[in-house]
Amino acid sequence: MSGALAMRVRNMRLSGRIGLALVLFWLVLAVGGPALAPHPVGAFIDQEVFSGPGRTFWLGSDYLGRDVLSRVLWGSRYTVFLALGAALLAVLGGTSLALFSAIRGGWTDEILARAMDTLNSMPSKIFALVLVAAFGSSLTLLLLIAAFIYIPGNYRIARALAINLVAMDFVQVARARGEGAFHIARYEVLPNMIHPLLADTGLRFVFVVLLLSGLSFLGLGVQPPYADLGSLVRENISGLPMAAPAIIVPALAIASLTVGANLLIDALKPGGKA
Amino acid sequence: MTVELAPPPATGPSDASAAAVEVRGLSITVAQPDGTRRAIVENISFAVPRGEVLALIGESGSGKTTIALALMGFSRFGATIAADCLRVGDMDIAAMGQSALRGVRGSRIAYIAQSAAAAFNPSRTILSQVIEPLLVHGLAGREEARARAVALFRSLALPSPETIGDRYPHQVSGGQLQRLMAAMALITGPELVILDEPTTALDVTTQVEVLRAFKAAIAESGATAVYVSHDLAVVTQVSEHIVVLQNGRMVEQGDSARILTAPQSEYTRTLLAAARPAIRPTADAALDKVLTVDSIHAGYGRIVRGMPATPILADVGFTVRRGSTLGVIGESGSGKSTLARVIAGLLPAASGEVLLEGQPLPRAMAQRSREQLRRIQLVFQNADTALNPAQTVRDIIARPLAFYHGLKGAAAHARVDELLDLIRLPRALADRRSTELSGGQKQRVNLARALAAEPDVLLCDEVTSALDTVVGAAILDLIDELRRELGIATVFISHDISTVRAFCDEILVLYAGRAVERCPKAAFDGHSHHPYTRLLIDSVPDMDPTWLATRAAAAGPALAVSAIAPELCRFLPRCPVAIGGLCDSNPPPLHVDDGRAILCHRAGGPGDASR
Amino acid sequence: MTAAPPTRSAAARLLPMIAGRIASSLLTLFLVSVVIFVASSLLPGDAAQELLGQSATPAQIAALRHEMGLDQPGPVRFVHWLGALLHGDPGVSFVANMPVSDIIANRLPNSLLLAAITALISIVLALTIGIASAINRGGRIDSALNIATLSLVAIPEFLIATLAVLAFSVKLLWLPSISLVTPETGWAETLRALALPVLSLTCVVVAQMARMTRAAVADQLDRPYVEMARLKGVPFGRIVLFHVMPNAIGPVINAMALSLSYLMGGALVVETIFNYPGLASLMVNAVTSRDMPLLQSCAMIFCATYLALMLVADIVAILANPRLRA
Amino acid sequence: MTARGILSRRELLGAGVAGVGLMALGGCGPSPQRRPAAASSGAGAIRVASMAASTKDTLDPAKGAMATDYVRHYMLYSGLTSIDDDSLRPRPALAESFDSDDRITWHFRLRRGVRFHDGAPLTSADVVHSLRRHNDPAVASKIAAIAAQFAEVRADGRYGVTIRLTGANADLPTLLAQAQFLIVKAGQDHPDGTGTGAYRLAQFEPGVRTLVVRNREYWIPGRPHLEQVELIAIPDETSRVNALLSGDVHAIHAINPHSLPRIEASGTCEAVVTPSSLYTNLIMRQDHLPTSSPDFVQAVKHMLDRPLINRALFRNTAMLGNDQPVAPVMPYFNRELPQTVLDLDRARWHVRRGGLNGLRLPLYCSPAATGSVDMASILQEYGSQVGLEFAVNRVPADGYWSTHWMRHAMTFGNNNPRPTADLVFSLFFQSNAEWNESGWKNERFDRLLTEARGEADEVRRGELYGEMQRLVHDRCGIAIPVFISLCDGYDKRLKGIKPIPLGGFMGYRFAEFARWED
Repeated sequence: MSGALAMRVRNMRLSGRIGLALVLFWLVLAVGGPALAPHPVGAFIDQEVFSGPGRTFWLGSDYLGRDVLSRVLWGSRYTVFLALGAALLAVLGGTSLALFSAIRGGWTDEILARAMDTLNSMPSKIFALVLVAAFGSSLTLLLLIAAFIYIPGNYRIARALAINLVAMDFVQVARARGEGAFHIARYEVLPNMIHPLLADTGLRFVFVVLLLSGLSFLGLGVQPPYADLGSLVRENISGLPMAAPAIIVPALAIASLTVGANLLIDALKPGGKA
Repeated sequence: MTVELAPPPATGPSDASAAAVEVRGLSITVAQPDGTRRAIVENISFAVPRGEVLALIGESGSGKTTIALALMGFSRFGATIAADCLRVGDMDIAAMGQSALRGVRGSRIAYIAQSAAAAFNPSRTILSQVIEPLLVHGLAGREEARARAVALFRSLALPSPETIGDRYPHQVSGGQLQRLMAAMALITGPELVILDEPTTALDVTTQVEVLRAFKAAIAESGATAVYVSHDLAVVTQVSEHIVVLQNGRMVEQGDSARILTAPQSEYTRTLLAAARPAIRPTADAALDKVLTVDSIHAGYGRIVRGMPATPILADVGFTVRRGSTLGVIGESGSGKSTLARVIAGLLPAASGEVLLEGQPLPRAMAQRSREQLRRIQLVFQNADTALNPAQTVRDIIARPLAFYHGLKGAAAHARVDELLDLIRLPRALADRRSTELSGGQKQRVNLARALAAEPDVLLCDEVTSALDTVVGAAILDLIDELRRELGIATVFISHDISTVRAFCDEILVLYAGRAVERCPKAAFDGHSHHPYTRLLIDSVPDMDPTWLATRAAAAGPALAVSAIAPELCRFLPRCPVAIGGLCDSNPPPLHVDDGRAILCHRAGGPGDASR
Repeated sequence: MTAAPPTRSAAARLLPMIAGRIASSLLTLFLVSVVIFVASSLLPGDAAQELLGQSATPAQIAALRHEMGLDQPGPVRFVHWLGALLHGDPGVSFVANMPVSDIIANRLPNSLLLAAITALISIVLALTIGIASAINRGGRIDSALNIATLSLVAIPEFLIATLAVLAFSVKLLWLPSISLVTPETGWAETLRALALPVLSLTCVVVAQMARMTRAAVADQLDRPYVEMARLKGVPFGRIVLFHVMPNAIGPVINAMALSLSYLMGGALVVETIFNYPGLASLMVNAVTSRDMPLLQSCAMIFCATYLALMLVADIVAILANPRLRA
Repeated sequence: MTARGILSRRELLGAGVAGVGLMALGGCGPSPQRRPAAASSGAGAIRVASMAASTKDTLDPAKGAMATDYVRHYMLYSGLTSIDDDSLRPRPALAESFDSDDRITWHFRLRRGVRFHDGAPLTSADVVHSLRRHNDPAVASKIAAIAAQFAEVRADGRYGVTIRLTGANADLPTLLAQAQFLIVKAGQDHPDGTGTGAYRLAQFEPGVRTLVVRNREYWIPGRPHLEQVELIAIPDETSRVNALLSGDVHAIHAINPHSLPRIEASGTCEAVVTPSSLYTNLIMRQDHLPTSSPDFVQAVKHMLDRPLINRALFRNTAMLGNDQPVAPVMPYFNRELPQTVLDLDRARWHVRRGGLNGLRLPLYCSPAATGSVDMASILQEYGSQVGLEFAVNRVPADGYWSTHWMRHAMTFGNNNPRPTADLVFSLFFQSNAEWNESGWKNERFDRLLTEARGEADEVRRGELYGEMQRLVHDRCGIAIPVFISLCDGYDKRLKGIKPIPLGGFMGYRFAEFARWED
């Protein structure tokens, strides 16, 4: 397995390898970053605000005089795990429903599609606002809410894929063999959707990162003193005119993380070229 | 295997420079991931005299299409064309730039693609596409172009030539579309026409008409032609010269007649042999009837009193004995595949019964027991789509083992290896994904999966149609051997009457969902047949250059019939020997004798029903 | 073109489809109203409390609740609201004490205008980028555009918007930093006022649309009919425009419709930053003030926009595909 | 309006060209002379951005709840009294004089010749209507609690009004200067903007804009100085500052102190910082454990790093608070009270003595209470050093007041500037007050409060209020780290602005005083 993985990496295009490197970098930071943080995440230690990079504060300080490096290290953990978790959950949920829908067909399909349309038609940020206001914003709830909001989008894509696949001969073969719906969904249909689903996961990942930053725009999101990367950008927005590292660094972090994830996923596509 | 040839062809034109097309030392290479270049076509040389037809023949992967496209200076996937000489008329194709080539394509050199259905743009009208070469090359105005197109449609014997161009590609039949594409190619009066397997996708009965139309149109236009095909018999009808290709190299070339009568290379001989399938001996059929299909009606939509809203099959019945093979033949749309689906239970019959060793099976698959499902296995037509691309060969074959026999782990592993041996695939392929296999290998895996269930009945739906002749012949041999060894009753569905005739113990002819004839192999030759069976037999080209010319144009229908009542003979609108006042008013009677059954008014009388 | 489009059969096929879709849309709208009602009844506090704020006494709250009818059970209120809506009356806003229809009539044109201009620009841009990438598949231009669009997707929109304001308003003084549009504002002034919001929103939606366009066009470019057209000597530009686009338009429009549906409700951040009186901020207002009738109407409008866009996408797909049309 | 639009567009184009030129030369930064002017003439038409607007925006002074409302109402209506400077003393306004012998029954004599915008003369009927309606539940007056002390309001002839209170209150004239008590026309249940104020209403779109034009018959001669004021709200602070810097608006309310350097650096705008009695306070409920423990309260009060809060959150614009609600800018501020300072050892000592070590406690904060989120972070940070673990729970602004505020052991409150010490004490600290935030009960305090309210002698009043401040400081479960100053930003061409500690924008009344000078 690991040998095959190594092979894949070796055969990957340059952009794919860059993507992999970026994703690995952020994953490692997400896991180990907080341990490396030179200062407590909530400590108000700089007399100045929005100071530039220096000896004590490698990446300067934020709008309250906190250490940007430490906050970014913590923020990457929240962003990576929340966004990754929510994206995976959304895809898991959406795809499961889509498979159920496509294999069952008929009324089940119709009703599910309607319900998903209903959810999909609501503006995501406002919907999130309502849900957060109604249920609260603990980490688990944020994760679930973000996942819930992106389930319909994934359902739409997964259902379209699954319906095409269900019509394929090899699914007919499995049906003719007498296989149950679960086997067909899990072993016949799902493996053939993996790549488009991965691409969709990458996209949902970006969406969740943006949703979190959008929520911070509304004053919701990860509980202080912690903040996800998007919230870091948001809370330091007044540092933008002076190009403070406090805003530039998290913005670059988000960009490199999402671009990396998508480059990697693009490179994992079979054929690789398209 | 490959025969080294002296560069100038022995036969063919004496003065190569007078040839309309001259190719010398053509090689086509593609870049490998490691930076080196691999030749997919190597050292090809031939010439075509003006106004004559040269055939490039070979199996898939032989490079025949690649060579043909190179004549237009076109290569797929960034391949590089190199040649000592690549000349069409006065044009040095190899030396031309992209914009010069564009000016030539579609005007002086035209191309007819294998699948007209794919090569026509589905969202534009046919006429707009047919006249496009004239417009883009500035050869005619819209009105004149339209007039030329209509004239061509007429000469290609297309129905309603004035208006057919206003339709969209999906609104005309495959044979018509193929002829429309010929019109698109010929409309600019090109010097060279390249035909790439133009009849392969068609039914035999249609193929004859299209071939005839092509031949006439090309002769009329005076163009030189290169005809790409895998089918020797078809090639024989249209070409003066043949180049035999294998793996990108020339194996043999010469006059058609010479190649057919005195092939020099082993490979050509193999091709010839595969094209004329040997009649296999009838199986020593056991007496027990394994599968009985009794008066099946089936179709789609809501079922009212045993009749579906859209009926496909009507009153079809037969029996198959252990170890014997029933061949089901008919053109596309005749209900062949539906029959297989009904037997497998994928499409529950509206009425009628399927009996397994005398025991009636529930119509719907969902009601059948796992054991019942195991005993009837369906092998799908297209192994490309019937094998899950995400699974390895071992996954695919092991699943029925686990599902029906509860075989897991080492036992399953060993059994998969056995099955691979049985279908003659190297065990090393077991861990490949199906997408990495060749067409023939895929079809073997497809077969192995069915065999893994250890079925009593094997339903083979067009299992060789998508394969090259030689590969298909090997698959047929395999099936034939297996059913003898394992005593499986086989239902073999095909559109190719020569295969069925060679291979099956009994033949069932389907026309528009009805069994019009049932006939044991022993009684096939020298007996009268249903007029439709006769048409099928006559449509298979012989390995005789004169066959197309000598075969009388299919007689038109004897009766002008607009719409027929469902109980009347369904072949009536096409039947050349229909009897007025009888066929168009009474349902056809079933005549049974000598183990044969024919659904026709004429069959009752003496002599051949079809003459 | 000489071909007479089979208009009658197209209409015959489209009309029942449209009718069916409108029927199922009504069902969806009803579901939306139920979801909104349930979700908002889960919210802490109610309109009376929010309106009176921090300094409210229980007696005042009770009085106001009674006045607003909030003292009735939820299902009763829902049925009343629904009944009135079926008679064409979306109710009276709790907090503004104005008919919801008046409030929405003030805001809806703004949202539609912003969405329309953004849609126009981003469609043109997305088609250009998508087609350019598709025909250069695997090339440098493709990679560059790919990374550019990905990066664009990844930047939070408030950052884009703020950057745009800093550059074009504060630094260069070219464009207004807030978009004040009133009915009296002239066209030129309106366009200037909308320039930055449109720019920001375009950045948000164009990337996704361009990527989808690229995928759809690339898929068509691999089809045999494209090779056939090249073998007919058709110039490449003509192939893309006349051969590929009619076939790619279905999936492209579908993807675009999905993206464009974002322009109504998703414009929240842009509306806030540019102080543009649109529907999204109105809806957030309705959420925070627990103004149920207003909230419901906003949700209905967003849902209806979404469904209408999907319907338009499907109709375009059918019209573009003669196989579905006939 | 139209003429102005064209003019400003032309100027803007000019500015654009200049911008290009500067960029091309490698320079940057706008040239101040080229900034878009709002004024079409010397008289001035300006656009002003406040902080929040919503469909709740109202023309009814009684319902006014936000700065935007106050600004709008002060432009349209006038009060019986007004507070015009930082002494916070009430001056006669529509009432040309007022008096009371017992501070229970008050007599007001109205100014004659004052006319509403529709030409109707102001009479006692208008005043009686305006004051009485606060006690009508249907009006949902924001200050119904204060108006509850009106035992009787009656007309005393055409130009006299008598108010009888339920108890003595020396502060009545000050109270009547509040925005909610502005005078509307008699008979109007839903006031429509017809007042006696300095500006007439031209356009009102809730949540979007208010447009007013100069009232040429304003009862104070020579005022106002501006031709037209357009009041909008830009909720997003960054956008608000950008709008000021780009010249799209000419005055903005409620700037984050962190934006002050940008405004000062602009050269074209200036900031006005108004010290006020606005505060965000930490509430420790006395009916919950462990917040009812005096040790807990003392520990927390000594854990507050007030200078840090002032520096980090407010860039040292705030004034340190001393856990009592009377700000240094207010009358009767007790200067004798020792300032509580950060003393972690003492906090630890209290924690240990109260047996509170290792305690974990949720701490609710919300953007609804300015700065509370960051204050909670700071508290959490110090808590970890003294053995208290605060779990910060940030909740949305909407629903905060009704569902969280005072409902948990530890929440944050936010108290707007009040004109009198009596008001803030009786609203938030009296034992039976509706919003007795910490739920403390102190009989002595309650007694002092009643006494001070009716006391006519200023010196004695000062002593009473001083003592009450000490009581709250020592005993109450309220921590007030700082008094937050209000920062506004103005175009430098806007003159005549000075701070009035009741609120930003000169106690929301800048429109009456501001002048435009190019």
